Amino acid sequence: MNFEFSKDQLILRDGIRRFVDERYSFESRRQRVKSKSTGTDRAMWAQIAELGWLAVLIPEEHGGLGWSIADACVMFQELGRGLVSEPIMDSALLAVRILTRADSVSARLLLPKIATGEVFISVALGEAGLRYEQKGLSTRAIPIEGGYKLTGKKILVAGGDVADRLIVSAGTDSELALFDVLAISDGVERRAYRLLDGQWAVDVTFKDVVLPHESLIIGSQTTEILDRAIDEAALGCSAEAIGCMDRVLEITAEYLRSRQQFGRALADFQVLQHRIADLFIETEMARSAFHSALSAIDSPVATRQAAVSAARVRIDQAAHKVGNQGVHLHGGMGMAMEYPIGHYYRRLIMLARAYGDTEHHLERYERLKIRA
Amino acid sequence: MNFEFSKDQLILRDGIRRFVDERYSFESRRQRVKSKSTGTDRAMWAQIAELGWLAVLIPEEHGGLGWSIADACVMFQELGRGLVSEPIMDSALLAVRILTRADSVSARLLLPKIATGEVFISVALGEAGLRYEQKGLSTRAIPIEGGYKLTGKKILVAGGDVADRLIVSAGTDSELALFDVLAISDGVERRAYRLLDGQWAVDVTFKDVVLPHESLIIGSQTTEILDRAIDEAALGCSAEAIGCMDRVLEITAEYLRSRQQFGRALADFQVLQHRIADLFIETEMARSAFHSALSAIDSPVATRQAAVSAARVRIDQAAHKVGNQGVHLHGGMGMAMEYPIGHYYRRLIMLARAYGDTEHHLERYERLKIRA
Amino acid sequence: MNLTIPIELERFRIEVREFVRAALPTDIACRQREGWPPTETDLRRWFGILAAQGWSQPDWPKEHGGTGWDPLQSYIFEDECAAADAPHLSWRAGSSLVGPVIYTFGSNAQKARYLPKILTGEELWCQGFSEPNSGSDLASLRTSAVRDGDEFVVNGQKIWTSEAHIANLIFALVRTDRDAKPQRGISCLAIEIESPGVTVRPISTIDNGRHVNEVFFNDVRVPAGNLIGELNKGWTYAKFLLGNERHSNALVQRTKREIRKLRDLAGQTSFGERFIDKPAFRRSLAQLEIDTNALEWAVIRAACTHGALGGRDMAFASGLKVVGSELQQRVADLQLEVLGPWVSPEFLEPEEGAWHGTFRPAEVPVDVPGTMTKALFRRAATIYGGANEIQRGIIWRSAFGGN
Amino acid sequence: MNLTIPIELERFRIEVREFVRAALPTDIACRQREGWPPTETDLRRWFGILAAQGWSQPDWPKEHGGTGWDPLQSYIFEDECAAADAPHLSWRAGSSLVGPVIYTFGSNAQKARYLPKILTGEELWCQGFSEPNSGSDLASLRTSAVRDGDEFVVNGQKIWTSEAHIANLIFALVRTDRDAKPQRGISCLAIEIESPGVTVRPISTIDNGRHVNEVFFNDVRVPAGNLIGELNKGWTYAKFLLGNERHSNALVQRTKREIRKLRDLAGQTSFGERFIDKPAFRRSLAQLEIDTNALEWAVIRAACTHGALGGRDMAFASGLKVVGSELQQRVADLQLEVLGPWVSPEFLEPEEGAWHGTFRPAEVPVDVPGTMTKALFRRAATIYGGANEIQRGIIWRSAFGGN
Repeated sequence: MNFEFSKDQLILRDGIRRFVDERYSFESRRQRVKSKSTGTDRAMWAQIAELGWLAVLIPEEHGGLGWSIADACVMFQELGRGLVSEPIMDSALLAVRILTRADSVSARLLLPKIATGEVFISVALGEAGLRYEQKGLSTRAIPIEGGYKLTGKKILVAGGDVADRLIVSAGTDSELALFDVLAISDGVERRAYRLLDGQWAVDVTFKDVVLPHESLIIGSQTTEILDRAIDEAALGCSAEAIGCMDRVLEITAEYLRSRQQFGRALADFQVLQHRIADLFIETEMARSAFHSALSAIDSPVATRQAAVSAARVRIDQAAHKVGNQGVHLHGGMGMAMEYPIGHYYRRLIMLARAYGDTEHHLERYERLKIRA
Repeated sequence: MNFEFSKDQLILRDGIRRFVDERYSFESRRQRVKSKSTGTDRAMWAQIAELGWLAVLIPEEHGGLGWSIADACVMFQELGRGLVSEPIMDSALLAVRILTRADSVSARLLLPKIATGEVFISVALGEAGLRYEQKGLSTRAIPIEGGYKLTGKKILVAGGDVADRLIVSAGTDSELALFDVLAISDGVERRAYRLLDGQWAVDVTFKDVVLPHESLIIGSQTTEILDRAIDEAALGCSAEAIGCMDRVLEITAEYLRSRQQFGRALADFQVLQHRIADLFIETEMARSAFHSALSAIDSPVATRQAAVSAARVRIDQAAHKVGNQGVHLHGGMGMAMEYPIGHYYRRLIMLARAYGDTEHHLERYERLKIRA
Repeated sequence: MNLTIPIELERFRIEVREFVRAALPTDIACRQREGWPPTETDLRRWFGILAAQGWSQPDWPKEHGGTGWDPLQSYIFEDECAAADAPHLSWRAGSSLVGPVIYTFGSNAQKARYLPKILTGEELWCQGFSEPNSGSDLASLRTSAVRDGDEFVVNGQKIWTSEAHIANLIFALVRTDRDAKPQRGISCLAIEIESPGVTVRPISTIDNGRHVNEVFFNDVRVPAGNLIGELNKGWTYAKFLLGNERHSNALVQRTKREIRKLRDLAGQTSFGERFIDKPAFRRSLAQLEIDTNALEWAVIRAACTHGALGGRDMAFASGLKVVGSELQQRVADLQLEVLGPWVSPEFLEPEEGAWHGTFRPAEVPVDVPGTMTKALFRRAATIYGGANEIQRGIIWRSAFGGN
Repeated sequence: MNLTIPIELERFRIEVREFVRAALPTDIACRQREGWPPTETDLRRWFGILAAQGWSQPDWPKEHGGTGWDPLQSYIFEDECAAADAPHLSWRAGSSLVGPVIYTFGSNAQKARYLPKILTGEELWCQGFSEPNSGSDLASLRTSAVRDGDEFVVNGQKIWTSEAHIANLIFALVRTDRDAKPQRGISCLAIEIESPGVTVRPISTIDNGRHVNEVFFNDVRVPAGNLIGELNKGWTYAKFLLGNERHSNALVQRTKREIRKLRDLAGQTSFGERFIDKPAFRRSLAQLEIDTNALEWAVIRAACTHGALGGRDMAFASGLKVVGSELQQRVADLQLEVLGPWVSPEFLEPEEGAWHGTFRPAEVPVDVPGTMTKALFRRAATIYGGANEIQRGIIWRSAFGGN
């Protein structure tokens, strides 16, 4: 067993770090976040595509790099560290894993275009009144002559404001299915808003949207395929959270060293030293939980689910603690959006709940491991 | 409202403190605990009776002082502080509250003798396989010509090794009932052992013990009466735990001030100062929880039960934390029985579970307040 | 020891309850219930209503225009205000804490000048304490006031000044003697925010709220008569004020109200699952109620025994601050747990009487935006009013005589 | 990064499992399963069995008679021993940690004299480090060794010496230069416990166990050849030894075993309620398993990357000690929760092969006495091997370069 990054992974990581330094600094981020009227930045997206991040998980035969989930997680960890708030997870991981396993050939043909950024794809799974499972969807796709008629509402679709296409989950007669929907179609209405971390999302209404047959991406065993892709995305979020936490620790320790109170540096106070030590422990235990899940990501379903849920619980709890204490240890500065810490805090709030929150994963773990 | 001790309460408290200083010092306690072969000390019991502690809750018409539960709790708090490990709670509170509410005249006639120490009475409720409720008792009292025939086993009867009489819970045909049983009778067998806090207890076997009619203390509404008495005893244990915690804080702070490490007193280390501050907070919150329950002890049953359970949860959690941290902050000394801290630790373990542990009280609180 | 609540107090509670419920405007209560801070207008309206009733300063003695209530009555008043979703008074009104300093240490002229307008709400005050490099270490402050004839000339900067943007006056700690020991060279000045040379700049906070500000003083000329109390005694007055604050910022009445809201949220079906149906949630809720109940009785004890616990008084007050702030955060965290995916959007405080529509998702349940925003702001609870680490230090020093 | 477990390692695990299960005497396993520490006889028996197999020192290199396993193999070996209820080796055998000091810093004569008997178990060692006034502050130790001809004369006292009552030798830190800086005047001596002038006095602990002792040295004459390594270099050797200890005392394999026991207890009906039927318990158990799993992967990472994390290595090892000790206590606390009223009796360790009958209640379920006793002893986990506060200080200093 080997816990160190491979050479390729190190190159990927260093490239991201350079990009962040040059084009995604905290100052530029603040400017972007301050301008309330803009949405997801397609120009930025083109740069991201150019750097190859969107191609990481796409199989080589579809124009991608065909790397592993572990590789992708190296990327997400670094994106977390750099606080890159772009809807990369949904596009480059979730959508890609769905499309790679698609029944329809036309769906798989989208992959090369995603890799180049030519097609921007978002994933629309959430609904008001649902939490983290695709049970009891109110969005329906009714078979009609020549295809389907799609009706329903989706919420919190990251990057949906500029997406060309949406992958939409809907109930058909019998089963869950996933459809490929053009974002600009008759009957599709989007309403954009900003998220806590500066990303943009939309609520989408589908009103009798007519879809051709080939828009059906996956129509059987959808739950299994989707569950797996979501577990992979959940793990990606863990990696991102770990990257965030690493950075929170650095900037918080640095803050404590630089700030004077009562005639000496805050870092000289033993309680604050030990608090940092506790956060270090949290972060390292989170990283180990992540390793545990990563080693099981290709295991049979029950093993995979238990491992991912165990990791998410541990990591999400760490994310809460590190985020909260990061703010607290910055004192008043922790509350001000002028400092990076508040931005990390907000990002960690979202990451700790992405694709399932602590309660969701604790319940799943219990169901699989304690009741069993 | 008034949170200060009354003059009478202060006299009671100071009397106990004097007694502890003179006749119940830590050194004498250690000697007593070391001699493994002796049991409950009747001579000590006679002194306790003489001091009036057994009479506190006995109504004046039965030769007692007729004081309130609040008064009794002042006593128990001080006994906790002084680490007086004698079965006073069962005799002076639980037995007294049961007998005071007895149907039978002969039972009530025992009260003056309890006050003087002439009769030593223990309470036998527990059974193997039961936790803290009197449901599903295997001890049975079958009506026979002239009385009852008692069969069954009781465990963990505090002071039962020297008791003259036992109050025994048993199922009759229809209901729960309480009986007054002579400890030395045909068919009664006791087996003594020591408890963690140095007290003694017995397991008792009743084998076809023949009881006269008048041995029935309470035969109807027993559950209500017993539940109330147990709640009062649970509250008494809380007071005792608070007394223990107050003292643990004092001796631990004193230890930190006296012990040198790395060239300065342990008390100079900020993390240890703050740990003590946290334990101070725990103890004060426990005291407030106690006040809350005390104010509701005579309320209607559901209110009383919820208040007592809320208090017990808060106090028991504090007792765990203060006990554990008290040991930890003493370092190696915390593990050695040569120091008082280990003795307080053991006592707190027992008090935090007496008449119901945290889980029991959380469940009861939930049932009454969250489901409702 | 007598822990039964006297019947007069129960009657008092009912009197307060009836008044508050009748007098509190519905729109103000609605906004509060959804989790939004009151607007300036709302705050002034509610303050005015209470002032008309003579209840605008529940902690002040009668002779200075307060209610003359005892601490337990004040406690009950705030409990009923919280239960009725009235805005939290002392939250925005630094005034409540400044008043006692003025009537205890100020001149008669100052009392006459300032107190009536605090009571009517015509003038709001903010507290100018913290500075960029003196957070919890207040004594290191550097804003200076130099005597020049009948005036002080003030230069420097305050930070984290709550509500400076709506206040009329700032109660500023300023350094008036550079050569004395840090604590000995500090004085208190009342400075009108409108004075030339005062600039108020908002600080954008993680909840997008408008709570705190930077306040800059650039050659601000303040009449010498605005010196509160004696020259160079400001440290004493600040400690007096902060001691009162520590007592009141457990905010347990507000936490009780938030627990009711949590129960409401947990009973709703709009979040995909009723959290009240989950055993783990019920357990967390039970524990939260139990802990809050203990804190409530501790606050009541503090109210009834103030001064009677001797050296432990201050330790006890610090303990209330620590537990109170932690419980505020716990209830907020549990509320967020119920909201689930809806924690993600960035919500903006609605304008005067209206929803801010632009950024709000169409489908979001009505309770969410305010709840989420308030929860973000709750992170400040363990920081302000003396960070919890400062409080633990106070506990050690004052209850265990350590160094 | 490659986190799949290689097939050879799986094979190795099965080999170990089969050997341990076949070779471990049932009575030793029984006693361990009930929660009692092994008796001296049992310990020596089991040690002998492993020695015959060549497995008595899994962490030592082959050249010194160890197994030559890599750290991951050692990890798996201990995992299988724990699962099979074999006694914990390094727990009683200070020897495992003393050995590396001897083969790294000792003379050839010392290696020849001491190592073989450690390997066979013929000689057990204890560690004489702590003294009455130097717990975590080891460098302040005062036991002195004065050179007198070919001997050292040792005077002083050690405390908290685990297993001194069964050990043959004590590996003692002694002060050999009073004038040097505290760390520079310390040396290591191997002292035979039977030497005239050595007195071992047991310390009675809160679990009634026989774990730790005071060891007194009164003009004890020790041959100069018993000096391990160089004079006044003892501090270096002690740090080397403690560094190894910190790595191994997370005891996560034992915690995994205790979790299985907890599940067993929770499934029993003899405690009045099956705790596994309670949602709150299931939640606690899930959380405990999740946290233990994270620790296990951290321990594996430490085994695989030892030395590769640079300055963070030491911080990481300290983190393992903190989490490991806290989990040991958490699993013990949950076990006690299941026992309910049965926590109250005072249990005594059974004699060689038998129950101690006198004080045991008749009705107590068989698992209770050992479980309870072990849980009491677990309170020491956050104290020994460097209290957790010491570990947090190490983390800060070594990972954040603070002072």
